[in-house]
Amino acid sequence: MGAGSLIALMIAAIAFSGIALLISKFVLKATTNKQKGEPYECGIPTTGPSRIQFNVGYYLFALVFLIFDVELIFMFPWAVVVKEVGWLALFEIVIFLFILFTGLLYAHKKGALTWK
Amino acid sequence: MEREELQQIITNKFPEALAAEGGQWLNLQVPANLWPEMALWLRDEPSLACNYLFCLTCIDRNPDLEMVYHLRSLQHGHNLVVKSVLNRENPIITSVSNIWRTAEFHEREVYEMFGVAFTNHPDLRKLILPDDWEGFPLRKDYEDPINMIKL
Amino acid sequence: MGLRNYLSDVASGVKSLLTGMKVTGRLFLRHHKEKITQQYPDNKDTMVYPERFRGEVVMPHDDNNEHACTGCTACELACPNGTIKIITKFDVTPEGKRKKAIDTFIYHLQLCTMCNLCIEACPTDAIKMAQTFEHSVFDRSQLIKKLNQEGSKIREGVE
Amino acid sequence: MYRETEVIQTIPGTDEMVLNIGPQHPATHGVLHLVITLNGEIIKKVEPHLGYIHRSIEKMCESLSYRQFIYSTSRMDYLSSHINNHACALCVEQGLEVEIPRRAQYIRVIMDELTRIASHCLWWGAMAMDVGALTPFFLAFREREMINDIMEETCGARLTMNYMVPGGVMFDLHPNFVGRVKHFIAHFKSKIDEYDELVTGNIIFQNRLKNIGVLRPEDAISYGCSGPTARASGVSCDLRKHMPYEIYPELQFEEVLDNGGDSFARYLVRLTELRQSMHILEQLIDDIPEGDFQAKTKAVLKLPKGEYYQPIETARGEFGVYIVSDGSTTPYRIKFRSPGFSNLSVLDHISRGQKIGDLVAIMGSLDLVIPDIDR
Amino acid sequence: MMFSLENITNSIHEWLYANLNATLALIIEFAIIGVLVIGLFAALGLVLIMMERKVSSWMQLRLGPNRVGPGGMFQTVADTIKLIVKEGMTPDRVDKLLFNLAPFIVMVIAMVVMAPIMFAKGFQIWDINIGVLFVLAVSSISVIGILIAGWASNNKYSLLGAMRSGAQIVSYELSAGLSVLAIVVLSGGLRMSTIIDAQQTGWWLFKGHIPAIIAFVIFIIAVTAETNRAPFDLAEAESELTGGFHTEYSGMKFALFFLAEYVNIFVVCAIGATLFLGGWMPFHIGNWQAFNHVMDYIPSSIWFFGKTFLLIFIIMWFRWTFPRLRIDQLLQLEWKYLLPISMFNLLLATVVAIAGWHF
Repeated sequence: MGAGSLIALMIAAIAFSGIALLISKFVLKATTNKQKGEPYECGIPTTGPSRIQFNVGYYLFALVFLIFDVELIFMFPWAVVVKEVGWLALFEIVIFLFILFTGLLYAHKKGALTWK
Repeated sequence: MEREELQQIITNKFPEALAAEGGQWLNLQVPANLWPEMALWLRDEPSLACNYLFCLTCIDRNPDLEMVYHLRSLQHGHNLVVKSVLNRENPIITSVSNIWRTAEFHEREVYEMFGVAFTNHPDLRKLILPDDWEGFPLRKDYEDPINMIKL
Repeated sequence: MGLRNYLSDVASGVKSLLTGMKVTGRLFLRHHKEKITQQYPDNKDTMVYPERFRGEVVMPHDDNNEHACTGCTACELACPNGTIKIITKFDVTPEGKRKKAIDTFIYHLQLCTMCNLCIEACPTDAIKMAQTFEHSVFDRSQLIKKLNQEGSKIREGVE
Repeated sequence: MYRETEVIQTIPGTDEMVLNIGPQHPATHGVLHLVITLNGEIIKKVEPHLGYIHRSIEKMCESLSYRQFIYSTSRMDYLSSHINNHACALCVEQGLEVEIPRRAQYIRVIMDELTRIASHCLWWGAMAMDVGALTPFFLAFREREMINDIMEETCGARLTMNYMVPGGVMFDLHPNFVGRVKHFIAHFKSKIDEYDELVTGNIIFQNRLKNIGVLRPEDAISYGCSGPTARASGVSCDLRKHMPYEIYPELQFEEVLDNGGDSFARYLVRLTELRQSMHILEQLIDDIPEGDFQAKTKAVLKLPKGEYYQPIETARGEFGVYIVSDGSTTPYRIKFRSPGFSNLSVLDHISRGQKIGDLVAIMGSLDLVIPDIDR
Repeated sequence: MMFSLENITNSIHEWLYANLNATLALIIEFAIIGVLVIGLFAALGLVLIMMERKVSSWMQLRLGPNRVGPGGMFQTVADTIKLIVKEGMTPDRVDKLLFNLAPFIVMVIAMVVMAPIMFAKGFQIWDINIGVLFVLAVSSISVIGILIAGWASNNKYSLLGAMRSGAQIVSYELSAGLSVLAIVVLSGGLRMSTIIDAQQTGWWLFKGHIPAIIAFVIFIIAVTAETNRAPFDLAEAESELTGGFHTEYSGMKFALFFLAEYVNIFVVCAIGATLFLGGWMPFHIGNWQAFNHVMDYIPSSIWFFGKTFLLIFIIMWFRWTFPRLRIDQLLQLEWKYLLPISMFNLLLATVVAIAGWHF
């Protein structure tokens, strides 16, 4: 069975969630009031906006991840043919990982991996 | 340190401080304007070293208000009670929160419960009561017909 | 960080985690032998009520519908919350003397903190603590109880 | 004349955010309300807002007699209600100058130490739960439940016992008491090692607590910290040693001190205190003297005019009862110096620059009981 | 073989194509798949939540649910009904579109990831030739659902939880990928069936020596983190952020997140079972013909689900034992420990694979 099954699965997921939500919508009549619509913050009205500029700490990891993840993708084709290529493959991946590892060390030295 | 010795040292330096008879520990009555200077001295004088303020409160001695400071020296192990009488209408005393940091919270509590204003306090706001509370609940003349039930 | 330190860090970390997992694993295997929770409404028949447990104030009556309360209001004075209210009346004894007795012994369970001071104060041991504890009701007024039974009177010889 | 409440607002364009932790939050153990200013995960400022469970016990006590007011202190620090009651009883006795029978002193000290163990057990479970481990909570309750059962049998209640009265204790010990306490000691000794295996040695737990919320000794003194919080910073302040009451001077035990000052040191101090309390119990339980359990006191107590202060070492630190008497049957003014109030005031100081997860760990290690703080 | 899912699927397939035209047969097959997967989804949700509650209660010396049905078996059914009947609130100032979209995204990802899983011998939705890569690629999209949920909620707890989850999931993606790569190197293929066939003579965990064991440990840690399970549940972090990214979700919308979380656990454990424990392959010991023969009689689906649930149990065991990590420690664990170790481990696996040191 081919890629069509993915579409079937997606439709199934959407149908499942949609039907569940619809049932719950029909089962009861929702009432609203002002307090109900407040964002939950331990019962205290929030001060200031909730969507704000955020500390760079989280994004540094995302940046480093991006580099490593792309490199990881390069390794998949290699992994499939390791056994056929033999020792040369080991040689290649040693160089590849060495460069990656140096990158990691560099990021570590630069303090990108320390939470600020 | 013995009580008499303690009293000797303090009254030598501050003759205005009056020691009261009786009680568990040495009781001193000081004027409010002398208190900040004396508080600093009590903490820093090596022979006294009252570095631990373990209780700070106020008593409504109708008509006056009386601030009570319980001090302890963790080095020497002696205790000391300092009191200062304040005017009921306009109770003002200098904050000791820069000398003993614990006073910051205790003074905020006294401020809202008795209405004593502490000058030089870094953040004198209501701590326990709601911000719009009126009156000083721990004063003897406080009346609240709704929330207070007389048995 | 030397490589040796690095590896010993990893090893000691993994070891501490495995020790923790050993404990929970042991608990998991032992779960059928030891239970720390009770199946509350199910075990009502087998539950042990310590005789000193303070659940609510009751006034024991004997078979002749007699109690030991003289209406001295010691308990009413001892109560910190105003839980007890005693309404007294004057009975006329056969000899023609007027004698003080209780008309109604009102007990506000909703105010009671089970501090036991009223029991301590009672000179005639007329009231005691019962071991009940399920006091929830839908209407608060149901918690105001009358402790002396209808038509009851004071036991002979209790002064 | 007085400064109005400032409303803290986020400054637009900066990445600071004001977050309310509590009053309905799993980590605040009740109704503590903290307004924290955050930069990302880093805490810039913590501001406690109190009063959600303030019942004005001090004002209430002004209209209660010297026998009656004791029960209300059980409701303050409900985890060490025995010790609170004990302090009140001692303070009244100090004014009345009555001699407490030796048996009553033994019973009181045994009860105090049992309460301390129960309180620390609950703290241990709650602390582990704060940092994310849920199983320890139930293990801690297994032991705490045994103590509660013992208490229930002897005192008649599980939490708010009101067992201490001026002059002694309310009832004599239950006949089963000694046997059950001995059984508990034997049981707990084997279980306390399980605590270490499951939580103390765990590398995640240690990393969560070490070097977090470091409280230096001079700050601990200045902020008026007491109990295990201060002792973890190396401040010797155990009132059982320094201002001994009852039969503590005759007992062999050590004041637990640690120099770390961080959350892990506070954790270790409490855990070691558990063992010390067991040690005290072992010394006492075998030879409780015979005699009265209550001294004879008048029906209506009147304290002579004057002021009485009685400090006592609860599970959380120094609890003080300050009674001002005008010679009548009710106190003129009562002040309760609660350990939690001072310990809470240090929270802002030690949690600045830490992360949200650390704040929760610090609060856990300070062992705050909110009714104790609000009173 | 007495009972084989492969035969059933094959006969249905043949019958459909013999009796109907190709397009219709395909559509009907898709419909069957859809219904089956939805059924599996619902069943997994019910079973896993029940399992979680029982495991946790037994580790905590409690009884666990025991009121609804025999031994409390239908407790989760009752919970589901409760969640359906509850109101799915949408707070006032949320981004309505994204807020309602997020559960769908998470659900779609959780379901699509099921495609390459081999539930039994020859019983698979799509034996995609890059099976493992597909799972890694698709499962990492679920972080978008969490980020959307956190951002749209207009709630500070949610936002913090979403941010944490973003940093966390992307990080652990790497070591999960590298530990999977070690097995790919040993097996020589990305296709699920290739990897399982390579374990005909023994599971990689046993015959792959040290690199496979290290890879297994790192894989379990990484997927625990990727599925936001304790001790890595920083995105929810009950004692810190109350509910994290799903603070504002209630009723059925919350139930969808909850369900997706448990299905994700199942999926990653299924992948773990496939890679390290031989998927549906029975347990064989060398030349013990009789023993191996008995093992062959156990249906392959039981082998698969047994192994998967073993791994799920281990992950639950983690949850009820360990305290939660802090965000910086979490990232430190990944970048300073797991990633270098798994890089090194990949080299080790390569050496083992090329030298043919595995059995």
